[in-house]
Amino acid sequence: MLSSNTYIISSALIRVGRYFNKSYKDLIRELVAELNKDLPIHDYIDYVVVSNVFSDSILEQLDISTMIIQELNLTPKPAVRVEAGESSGLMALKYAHSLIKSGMTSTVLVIGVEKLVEYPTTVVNKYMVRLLNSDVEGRYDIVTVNEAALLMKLYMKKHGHSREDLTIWPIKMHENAVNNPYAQLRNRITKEQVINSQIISDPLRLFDVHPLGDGASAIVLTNNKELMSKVGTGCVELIDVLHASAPPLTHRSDLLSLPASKYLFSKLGNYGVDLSDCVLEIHDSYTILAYLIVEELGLSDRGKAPYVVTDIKNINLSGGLKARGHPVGATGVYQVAEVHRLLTSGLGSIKLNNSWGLVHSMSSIDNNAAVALIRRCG
Amino acid sequence: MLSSNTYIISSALIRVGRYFNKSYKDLIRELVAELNKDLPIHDYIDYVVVSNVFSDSILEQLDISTMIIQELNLTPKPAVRVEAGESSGLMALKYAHSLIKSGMTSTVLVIGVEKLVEYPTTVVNKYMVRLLNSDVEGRYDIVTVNEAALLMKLYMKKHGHSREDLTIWPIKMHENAVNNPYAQLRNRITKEQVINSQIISDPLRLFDVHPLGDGASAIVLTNNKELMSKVGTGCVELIDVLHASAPPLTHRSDLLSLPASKYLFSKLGNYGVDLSDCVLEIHDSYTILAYLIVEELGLSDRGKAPYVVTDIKNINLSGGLKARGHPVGATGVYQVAEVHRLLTSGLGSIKLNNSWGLVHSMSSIDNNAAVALIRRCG
Amino acid sequence: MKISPPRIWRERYNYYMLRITQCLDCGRASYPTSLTCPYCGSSNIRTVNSSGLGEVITYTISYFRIEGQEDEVPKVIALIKLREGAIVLGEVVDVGLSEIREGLEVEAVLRRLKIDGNSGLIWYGMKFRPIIGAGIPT
Amino acid sequence: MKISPPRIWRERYNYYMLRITQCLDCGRASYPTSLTCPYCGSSNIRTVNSSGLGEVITYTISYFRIEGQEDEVPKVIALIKLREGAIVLGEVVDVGLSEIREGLEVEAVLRRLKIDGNSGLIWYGMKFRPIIGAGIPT
Ligand SMILES: [Zn+2]
Ligand SMILES: [Zn+2]
Repeated sequence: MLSSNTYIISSALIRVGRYFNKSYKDLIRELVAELNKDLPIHDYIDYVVVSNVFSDSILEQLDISTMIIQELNLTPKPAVRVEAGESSGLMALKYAHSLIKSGMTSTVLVIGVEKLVEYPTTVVNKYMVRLLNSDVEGRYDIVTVNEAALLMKLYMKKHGHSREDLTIWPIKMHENAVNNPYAQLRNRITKEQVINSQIISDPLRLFDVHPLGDGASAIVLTNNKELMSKVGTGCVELIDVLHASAPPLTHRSDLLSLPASKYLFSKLGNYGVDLSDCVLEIHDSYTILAYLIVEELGLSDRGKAPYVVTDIKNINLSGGLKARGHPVGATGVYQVAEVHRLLTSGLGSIKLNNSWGLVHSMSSIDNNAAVALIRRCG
Repeated sequence: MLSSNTYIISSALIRVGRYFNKSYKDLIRELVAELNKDLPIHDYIDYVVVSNVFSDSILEQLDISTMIIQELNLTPKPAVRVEAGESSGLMALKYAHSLIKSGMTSTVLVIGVEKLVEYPTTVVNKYMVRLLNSDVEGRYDIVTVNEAALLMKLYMKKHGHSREDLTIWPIKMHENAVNNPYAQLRNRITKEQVINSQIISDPLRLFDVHPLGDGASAIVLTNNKELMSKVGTGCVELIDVLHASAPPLTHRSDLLSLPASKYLFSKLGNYGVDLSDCVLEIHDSYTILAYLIVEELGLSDRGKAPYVVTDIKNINLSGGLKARGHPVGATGVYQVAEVHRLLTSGLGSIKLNNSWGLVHSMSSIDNNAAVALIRRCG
Repeated sequence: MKISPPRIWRERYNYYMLRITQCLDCGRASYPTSLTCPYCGSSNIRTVNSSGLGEVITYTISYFRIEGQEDEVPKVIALIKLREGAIVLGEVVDVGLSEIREGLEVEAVLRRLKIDGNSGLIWYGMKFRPIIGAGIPT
Repeated sequence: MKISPPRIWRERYNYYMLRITQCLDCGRASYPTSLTCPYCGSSNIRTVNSSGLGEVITYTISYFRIEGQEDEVPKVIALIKLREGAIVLGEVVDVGLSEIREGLEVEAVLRRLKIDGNSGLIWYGMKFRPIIGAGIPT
């Protein structure tokens, strides 16, 4: 009784945070304990796809997907790791989707896991450089935060925004995160706090930047409808996961465009997605990127995003990367798990009646981007 | 005019070697120049799947698949990296297969690439430790070569083999590699050379160990039959890619078994594979593993593999990991490209009429294993 | 910094003692600790400290050189069966290359594993040494 | 060892000079060098050394701290448009934090990038400094 559709039937999340006393294995054990409450995953999972970015450099662990299988006593089940920078989570979702849609397998567990606070921030920062081109940015230790700062300056100048105008996004994200039990930063902040916070890369300040945190999140995908009655808290349908790349920043004719994201958003019409009937989760790693994404989505005219953000009620209810946090390889899986919860049993106390979910990821300044399209079940 | 089958229609290989004067981008540019001779890949590739293990630690590069897309001017095409230790190459193949079989895409370029000799051997060795469990082996800097040595001793004792008895495999591999233009070590060796070579981990010696080398290899998979007339040197069909995991070495009831590989080999009957009508490429990273794999395949009784190796004519015609070399993340893609060549236009001067190709990979001592099943077209 | 301080701290029991899992269902012991028995899958288990006593199943003398650890070779790496039944991989120290042998009785001992540069953390952990009276001249 | 000797050697032209690609079809210049023009895809290109002269499009003063490079902050990172038309990312040195501005004319200069520990390789590469007479008091 296999469906030709793929469903997300279950999700598990650890609150993003600084878990000095827990290993990546500990975080995953907690996820699995939550999933096992319904039915032991051993009984129904065929394949495990792991999204993780820094296992090699931070955990000194390669083939981490097999280590996870061994830790969970799931042998001989197969597992694989997928990495595409900050879009890794959605790429793992895409791999799982293709395994099911191809008929190769029926039920896949996608785990996103990242341990960052194994080292002090300056050490983790060293590894963050590697998300950019080692022959260009890497050579000078330029990081995404620097490029975001350059774009922020260009944006402010081109559209006449003050630094203060751009505080609306982080304030909104912290407000949203108050209601998300899995968010790293669950405190409200003020305009003054944002503009007086530590300068990271002028004009970009601490409150414009995602926090560093560990995280682990899991979702179960299946085409087995019978499994739904036994596992999970309600289903959503995974319609598709789209993925694209863009030229490097310095080769873009418009430095304030996000070519890969824009390309993907141009495909949404084919799916009949109505953005106003969507739960949206976008990759707001840095404040300026949120505005640019909102504009690429067509939710605002160019340069006007800071004026419309308050009125967009269905965006980053999780708190986004800014306040939920950004455990790099796990983030995409968090976003999808949150949308699953928002459209079914609720994310904490938040629950929505929207028909669609749209999750957006990108790596660095849109070197690559991904979009997952999710639909409420019939 | 899309087929429901998946075909490997084209392949490209760089001779495995020590390319101090070439970057990973240079190696890939050479592959693409070869592929472009038929038709620019830009015109027909939908997706790029990259297999690579050490990009983070050795190249200081994450999201390497996007960097490759940017280098090749293939934007906005999507790309992703897959990593499952030493089985990464076949896992990239599996992803490509599922993308096509699911109908998500039609033509996928799989690139396996690994740059190892960017650093002296002792530095690379440090990163090799990470292929094993960082909480077990990693803690003591135990590497796969040590575990292979332990198994070699157990095997010699249990089955009464002398050290000399076990030289037959590396001698055969070097003999085979003479005819493979892409092999790293293309010299014949003698029994005396093997048993007098440098001790790496007693009783395992230098000639029992794969060499360190850089490598890059590519294959094109498609379900578009029309493309075959325009690209490549003949097609083979990719039937399936199987994947499994095993418990850690210390938890195995029989230390000389390879549980993941054994599990996969037990599935071959379902596909009607006739091993005697196969081109076989197995993961002989260390001499002892070749014998154990031959036994798990049922080509020899337990403990007798050293006696039958000479008579097996269809195994590792490439020279295997021992002599073709083992550019870790690229190896599986080499194996598949070699089988493609062997069954179509020929690998150098070697060409076979066998109906099947079977490619086997594993990571460390069978922590995970993968098998690709390939069939001659029509 | 190459050694993670939180990791060393949080794994202190696993590093400074040989903690094993004993299955109350199938009776088998395993290392390292886990939440379920790797043999039968049971979660009816307990975590105990091993006696640290065991016997060499087989061993290898390793000359594999790793940056920063070049002085450590040759080193003896062994598969060891603990008295509790668990099989572990470990390094045998305080033993001559001609003295190591299958069946050698060993005991766990705390030794230095790695140093993080000139001023960084020192990482300690369990290695094995011959039990006095295990047939090695002292 | 954290800096790859073969890499530094093989990339010496790219590190010690600003090598750019000029497209003979669409006329645009790009950095770093590539086999085809990133704008029009043409392989009708040539690789030339940039004059190293350019102008700051925009800049940021970075306080982002990286292990081993803590002394480097604050540093000025800029998008620079070279005279040949290519846009590059780079660090501007020999400039006060109050002197850096959009439109500042700069020239490429060889500077130290990184050092590999106390005894390792030193990695040099191109940075930018204000051209004398570019409106900064000397
Ligand atoms: Zn048990
Ligand atoms: Zn051009």
